[in-house]
Amino acid sequence: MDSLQSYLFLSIILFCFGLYGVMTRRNGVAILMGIELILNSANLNLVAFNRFGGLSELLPGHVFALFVIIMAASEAAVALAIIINLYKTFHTVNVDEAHEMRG
Amino acid sequence: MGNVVFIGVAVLVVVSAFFVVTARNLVYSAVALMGTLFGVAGLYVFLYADFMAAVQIVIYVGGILVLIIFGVMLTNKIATPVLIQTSMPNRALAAVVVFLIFLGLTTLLFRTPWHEGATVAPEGTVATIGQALLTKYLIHFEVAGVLLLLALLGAAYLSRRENG
Amino acid sequence: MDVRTQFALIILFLPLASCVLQIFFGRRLGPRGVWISVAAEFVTLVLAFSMLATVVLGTPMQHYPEVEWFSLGTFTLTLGFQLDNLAVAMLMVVAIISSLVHLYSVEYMRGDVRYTRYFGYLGLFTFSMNGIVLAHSLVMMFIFWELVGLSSYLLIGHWFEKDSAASAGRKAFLTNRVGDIGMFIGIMLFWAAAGTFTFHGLFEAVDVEGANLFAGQTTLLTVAGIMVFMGAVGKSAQFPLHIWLPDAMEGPTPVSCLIHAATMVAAGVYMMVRMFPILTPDALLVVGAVGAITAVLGALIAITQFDIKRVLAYSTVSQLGYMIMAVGMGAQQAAFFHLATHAMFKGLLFLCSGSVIHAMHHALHEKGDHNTDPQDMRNMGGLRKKMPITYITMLIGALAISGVPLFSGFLSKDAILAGTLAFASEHHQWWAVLFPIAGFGAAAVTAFYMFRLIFMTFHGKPSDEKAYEHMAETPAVMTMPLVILAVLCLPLFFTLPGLNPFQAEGWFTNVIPQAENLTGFTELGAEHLEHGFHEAHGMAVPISMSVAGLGIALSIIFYLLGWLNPKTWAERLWRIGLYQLSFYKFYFDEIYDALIYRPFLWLTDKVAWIDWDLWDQRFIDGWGRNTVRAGNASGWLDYHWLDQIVIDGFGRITNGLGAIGRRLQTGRVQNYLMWALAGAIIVFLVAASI
Amino acid sequence: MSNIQSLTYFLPELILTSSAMVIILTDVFFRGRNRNRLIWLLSLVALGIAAIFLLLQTTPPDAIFYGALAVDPYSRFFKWIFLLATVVIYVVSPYSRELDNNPRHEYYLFMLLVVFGLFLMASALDLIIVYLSIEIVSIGSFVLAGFLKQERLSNESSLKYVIYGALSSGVMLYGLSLLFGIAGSTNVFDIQAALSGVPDKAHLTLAVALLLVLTGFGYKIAMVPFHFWTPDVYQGAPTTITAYLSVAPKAAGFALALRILGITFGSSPDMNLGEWLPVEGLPFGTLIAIFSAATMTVGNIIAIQQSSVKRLLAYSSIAHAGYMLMAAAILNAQAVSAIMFYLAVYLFMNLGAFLVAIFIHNRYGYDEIEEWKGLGFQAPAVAVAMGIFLFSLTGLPPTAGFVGKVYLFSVLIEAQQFWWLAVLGVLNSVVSLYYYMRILKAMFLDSEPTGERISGHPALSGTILLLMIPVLLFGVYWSPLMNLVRSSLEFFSPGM
Amino acid sequence: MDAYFLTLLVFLPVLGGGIILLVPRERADLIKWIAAGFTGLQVLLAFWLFAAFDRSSDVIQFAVKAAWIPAFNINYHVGVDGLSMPMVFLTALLSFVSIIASWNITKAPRGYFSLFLLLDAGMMGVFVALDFFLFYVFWEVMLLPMYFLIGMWGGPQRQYAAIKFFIYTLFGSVLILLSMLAFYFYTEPHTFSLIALIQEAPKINVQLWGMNIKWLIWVALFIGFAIKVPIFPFHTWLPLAHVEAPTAVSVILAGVLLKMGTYGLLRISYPLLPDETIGFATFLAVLAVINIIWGAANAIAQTDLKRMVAYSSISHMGMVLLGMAAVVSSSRSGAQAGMNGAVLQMFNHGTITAMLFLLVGVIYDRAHHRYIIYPKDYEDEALRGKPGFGGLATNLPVYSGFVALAFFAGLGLPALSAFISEAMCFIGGFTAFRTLTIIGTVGILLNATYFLRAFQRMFLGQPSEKWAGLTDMSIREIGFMAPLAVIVIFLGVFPRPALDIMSATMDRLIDLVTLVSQVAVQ
Repeated sequence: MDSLQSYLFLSIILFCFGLYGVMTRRNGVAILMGIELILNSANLNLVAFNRFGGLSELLPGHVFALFVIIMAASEAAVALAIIINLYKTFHTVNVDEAHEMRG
Repeated sequence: MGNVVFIGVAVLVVVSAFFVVTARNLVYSAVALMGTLFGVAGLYVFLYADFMAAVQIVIYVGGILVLIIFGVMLTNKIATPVLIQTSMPNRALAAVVVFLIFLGLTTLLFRTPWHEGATVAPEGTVATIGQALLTKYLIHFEVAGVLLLLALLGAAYLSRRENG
Repeated sequence: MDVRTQFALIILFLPLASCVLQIFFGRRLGPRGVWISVAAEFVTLVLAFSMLATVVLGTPMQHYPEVEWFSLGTFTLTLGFQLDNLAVAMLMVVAIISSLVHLYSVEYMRGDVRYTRYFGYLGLFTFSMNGIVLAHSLVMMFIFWELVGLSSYLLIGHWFEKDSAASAGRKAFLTNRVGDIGMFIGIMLFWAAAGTFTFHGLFEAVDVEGANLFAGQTTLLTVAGIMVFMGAVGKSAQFPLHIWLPDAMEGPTPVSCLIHAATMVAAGVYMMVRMFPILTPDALLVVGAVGAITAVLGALIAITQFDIKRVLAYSTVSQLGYMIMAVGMGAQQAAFFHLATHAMFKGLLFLCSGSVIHAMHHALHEKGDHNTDPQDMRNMGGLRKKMPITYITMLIGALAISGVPLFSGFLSKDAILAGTLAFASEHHQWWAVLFPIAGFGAAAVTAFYMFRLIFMTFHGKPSDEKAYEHMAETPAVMTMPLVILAVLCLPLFFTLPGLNPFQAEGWFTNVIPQAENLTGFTELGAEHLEHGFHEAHGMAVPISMSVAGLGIALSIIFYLLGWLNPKTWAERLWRIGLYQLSFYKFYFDEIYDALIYRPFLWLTDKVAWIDWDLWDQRFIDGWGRNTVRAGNASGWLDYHWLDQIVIDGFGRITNGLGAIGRRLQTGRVQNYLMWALAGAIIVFLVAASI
Repeated sequence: MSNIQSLTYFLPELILTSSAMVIILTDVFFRGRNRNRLIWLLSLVALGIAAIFLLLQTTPPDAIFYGALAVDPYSRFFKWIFLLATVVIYVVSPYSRELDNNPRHEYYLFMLLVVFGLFLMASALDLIIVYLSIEIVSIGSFVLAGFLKQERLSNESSLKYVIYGALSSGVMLYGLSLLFGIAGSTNVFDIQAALSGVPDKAHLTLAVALLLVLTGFGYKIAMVPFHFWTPDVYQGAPTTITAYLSVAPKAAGFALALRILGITFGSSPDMNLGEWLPVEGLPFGTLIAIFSAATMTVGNIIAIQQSSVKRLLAYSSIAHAGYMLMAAAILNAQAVSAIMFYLAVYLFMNLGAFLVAIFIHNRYGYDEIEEWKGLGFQAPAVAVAMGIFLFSLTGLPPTAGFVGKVYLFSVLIEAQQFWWLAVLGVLNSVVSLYYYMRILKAMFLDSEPTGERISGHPALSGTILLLMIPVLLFGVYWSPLMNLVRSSLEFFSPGM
Repeated sequence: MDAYFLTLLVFLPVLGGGIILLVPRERADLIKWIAAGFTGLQVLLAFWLFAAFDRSSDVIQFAVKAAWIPAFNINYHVGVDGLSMPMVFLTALLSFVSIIASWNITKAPRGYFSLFLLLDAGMMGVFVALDFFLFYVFWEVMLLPMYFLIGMWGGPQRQYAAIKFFIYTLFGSVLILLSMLAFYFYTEPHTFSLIALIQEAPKINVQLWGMNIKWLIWVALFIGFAIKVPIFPFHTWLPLAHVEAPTAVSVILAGVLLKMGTYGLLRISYPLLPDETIGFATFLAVLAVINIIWGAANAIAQTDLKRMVAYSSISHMGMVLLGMAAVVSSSRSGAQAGMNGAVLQMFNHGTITAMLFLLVGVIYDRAHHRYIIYPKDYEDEALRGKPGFGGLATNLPVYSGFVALAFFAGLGLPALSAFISEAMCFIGGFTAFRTLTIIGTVGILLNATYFLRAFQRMFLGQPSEKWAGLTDMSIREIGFMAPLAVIVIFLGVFPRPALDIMSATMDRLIDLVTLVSQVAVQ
């Protein structure tokens, strides 16, 4: 079980759940959760490749994943701030209700 | 034994991820997300990435997840279940698209002869990462710092109530 | 420069100078200024006469000066004169009629609002007509051909305030253009084959003795000849383009005399005579047939007309038909002879009718009657007492046109009829007989309607006594030309030095010898033809005399003696449908209107509608209304498709796609994500499948 | 090159970051009334100093920080574009009335940090840097788009932007991780080296990874079908930011995509007269050509339907990305230089058009085309300038846009490939004329001349007129610019 | 002087336009005088050029060549030969006439006159450019002022007309652009020089979609030029644009702009792509005949005088095309007649149609309408279907005289300029395409039909009291009409000066097309 394929497969499942979540959730925060799933799936990939690819020296996969987590944190902060702003002006966090601009 | 644990963790990840994107209540989603994040941390352990596992728990579970739950709190009343799903046709369409992607990626996964090298020795990764961050990845580190700064200032600006 | 060239140049440009003078300075010169134009015409008359005199005195004119107009390397156009006997004789005809009409008009047009301009136009006409006569090439002839069309247009429309006059001018111009197009095509055909436009160039090219450029191309030559003949069909008012000439009578009567009786309409005949050497027998047959039909047709219509000028107009059509038929029969000499005599007597007839109309007009004006038509013969009657000179001269004209011996018309008509008989005797097909039948038949009818005209106008009782009292003979300026022309209707002037009134031989035939211009195309040799004519002449004289007598006799029975009532006969004929045919001119105008003019205008309207409205209306008024329209226009799908779908459609499709694109832009970010992913998959699959 | 050595090559970027710190400190400690002004001035000075250091940087192509960043004429060219765009936006921002209700000093700060991100994008050689730099620019843009906190549209705009951006970068990240997995490294040159040894069976995976990466890049340059965010975000964001977003990040996206994809999937690492290497199952050039066709067509035909100037210009900017992608379908020196040339020209003309929009917005507060009526008579100079920008965007001589388009078309024609794309480009140019002319029509044709005059702040109108100069100048004499582009066509490659 | 002559000719109006922009807009008179002065000077220069032109030579004269963008091998290369000389003269003359005819412009005169001068420069540039790139730039430069001149100073539908004109022509010109680039890249060395391309372009051998790309280039160029001419079915922009444009702009549109299409074909398609030109000649002739008939048939149905004149242009330009198609004639003199006739017809149509539009403008200025017959959907129901005028010849003799002159010139009356050129076009066409030309000659009749119908309806008949108060043409109006009338009559009687100028060049062009392709066949 402990093979590259199994990790990658798990990652794919996470990725797909993430995509599904982003596309189907109305709530901004829930969408954010979907995005976190996608980021996690990518991270899982990176770390798995790092292990099975024999890239021992400087662990680029780990480092990459680390930066992704940092980025995720930043993005989450900004996204939440924006969602809260949305709540202030639109009185909702359902993103599909913010569709004044279209066409 | 290892396999059993691995399967357990994998199931945890998959099931909780499923709940994250399907739960009707946002709070359940948040809780399920926590499960997923813990599961992924567990997988990191299997991948000999002890540092990453730690970071996962500390930053993700401790930071981002809390942030998200704050977001939930600030914008919802916990008691009332909120409709957070979009309409059925939309979900069906999304499911089709995602399923296609899933099929495609899975097919590729099993077709591709992945580059398999020697398995990394199971020694601690903390030191290596630390070293890497101060040498080869120094600039990345600095850039990440700027990114954090920007995010911090930006989030602060956006959520701040202007006086006047 | 050769003196002959100088003379020709003066003859050509003096009228133009008078035209320019009258158009631009006419108002300043005042009505007296028109005498300058008259004087100019008489100068050309003198010059023409002097040239003719040299020819008659034995020096054949064969002078072909030319200058290069422009050259593009191998394509060169020259301008020049074809100064030969034919041209000189024609110049003389034009000069006589033109100068007399100028003179006549001084009185006839007096008091007209555009008095001086009228003389300007007359000058322009004379210039153009002389140009046709002198032209050494088809192109040059075509240029002046069009210019006479212009002056004809201007003169017919002289009283353009009258709608009928304006329309008649337009009709004349456009109908002529139909023929001109044919002529132009013919010119191009000749040029394409022979590489030259000049007459003698063409003659050389066709001549059997020289290098025969048309060897083996007689069909081409036939077609080219017929095409050029189309110009004559238009200009000489031949069937089926004769419709414009009667309408052209809307112009002042002197104009009708000059242009639409004596000279311009004869230009077609002149051209056919010029072209005769290069016309193939097949082409000549077509020419002859057209001429014969026209001769009969015109004569038949003339019987029932009441407008004095219209009778003369149809008579002109008929007589021109004679001439054209003569050309077709190979009797080109006779054709030209008839042209000359016809110019005199028809000119005379028109001027006489003008005199009558002038008097009628005057009388009605005195009476204060503005409703009665001064040209309707039913309003006349018994004028011979009031207008003796007019009466006598007109009678002479009528006798001449009827082909009564001792008048010029007899000789020329006789020559033509002899030609048809000769033709019939040489060609043994059954239809060859039709030509003499047509000729003699038309001659009888001509005599009939001419005397009908004389009797209705000058004999019987005046229809309006009050007006009759005001009638008076016209002034001398007008009667003088009548007298001159009447004198010129005597055969003597054409047969000198021969004095036999039954013998056409004389200076005129010497000037225009039959044989000279023959080339190898006529199947019969020149001498053979000459001989044929002689043979036929003997037979033609008695027949033509008897048919003329028959016509006159019938006329006397109907109109002078009243033994038979014309009205009853008209009703009888009406019942069997023959009278209408004649009275309504065989419905040519109506048929053209219904079959050509209206459909064509309808078509242009549709074309314009397709071109514009279909597109525009649709654009503005939207889909609904135009779906209906498009349904109506299903016959026009082709263009509809073009403009609507391809050109406008591009815009509409773009807009439509844009609208679809806009609809995708729902404003909901998750839709965007879905589209993006789906789009990426599609693009990937497309790219991968290429 | 080691980290310490690298610093000397990193001075412009260092200036930007350190001045950001200075600004934060100023912000904290200086509370005077002129705070906005002061920070504005500081930022401009910082940009100026960065520009001076950039000017002094004349070293041959090199890679710094252990090969993470390239310092070469190519990146410098783009850095100049970013600086120029930023300076223009800085100059006019104080006069944009939209921003009046919000503290401008933070706006300047965010922009400064975004410029830093753009600089990194132009020189990134490492996948992690690629990712991080894109994220810096993105997050900065999210914040800037939502800068008008009280405005619903601004909020909506930043919300859509953040969700779209986050997902795109997530998908791109997934692609990058696959690429990393196949090649085993994050450095593009290592990847390029590794890819040549990749077994055939992995090619399809490679193609998919490429497509996923393209999602991220495509989102940055607003390539169809990853363009959906563009109109909404452009419309809702403050106009200054819209102008900025339509120019600088797009240019950075092109710079990044050309370099990264050119190195990894092109035939020669220094990108000199290369071509797209065939990846089995995915002809890369064709893929780009299809994207290009879709991008310009969609951008143009939807633009026709717009009534808002900002939205119209948003769609037009999509179409322009499509034109540039047309050349990108052929990856050779000609193509890259054509794109660079076009980006430089596009900077002037598009910024110019947006500045006129700001000019109008200041006056009327909204941006419907209807409201531009009569501008031709009320502010003739600005209107004429707008006309020139629009003609340039359409690609009519004698404007720089024409020359730019000629270069783009000439790439296809010289390569004798993708004729259908050239023809489609022609049709699109014609379509684009229609909607650009609508603006022109509103300005000049839809009203009678009036005596009334309106005027903006001299700095604003002055900048507009200044931008007109290069648009016209490069239309008749573009040799200098082309020479600059040609000399900038020098890439770092490890083989050197 | 000689060296900078053409440059002066092209950029003088630009200078004038610049000066006008500096004049305060209240000084409308000064603006007009400046514009008139500069265009007048241009006319004098054109006269001088005409005099100094060496008629016997078939080479480019007054050529100036300077490097412009050396990297792309783009040169500022101008010069005139027998093909461009008449066009240059026509442009100068009509520009001047149009400026005088625009004297009554009151709306934003500064913009109007400066745009007009820019337009003038653009047109002049097109006719003297010998570098394809330069040609293209001028070609497009001319679009912008035209758009504004129609769109701002035009009739009620001016905006629609302007945008339609613009989009149509832009579509065409972008195709020209692609062709230009193809020429550039597929010749070695890369060049835009129209002189060098005469040698180089026929050597192009690039295959695309199974054929030599030169065929596609020819088609692309053809569409580009055909839109300008305009050739059926690309003509629908023309009636609208001509009708909506102000008088002076209609004059320029019909007088000069249409000629650019045929000029382009003769200057670029013919010498550069001789084989293809020969291959497409029949196609060209077919379109020519369609143009002649279609334009005339449409003109007959028009109720608006200006539209009628506009459609007549389509018909007349068809004759130009027919003459041009005659280049393939097996008879040398036929080819000469056709080609010279075509260019002469370009010039003659320019002057005649200018007269026609100016005359339409004269009546429109007075009566504020120009219906021959009020249209069926006219706002005043009582007037629908009634003649718009009637009997004007009585009230306005001078005006009627000029109209008659122009109409008769338009219908190809001999002794007026169009006759000889039309005849040459037909004669030339006839040697190459017999049946087609015969069909085309119907156009002669149709042209006469609509002109005479219009003349009768407007000028003949009883004078209408409604229009009794109209004044005849003023001195200014006679002033701008008279030179054109003189030219029309002069060239009708004595076409030689014009033909002398062009014949050598046309000879060379015929050689280029026919001889080169013979070589290729061998």
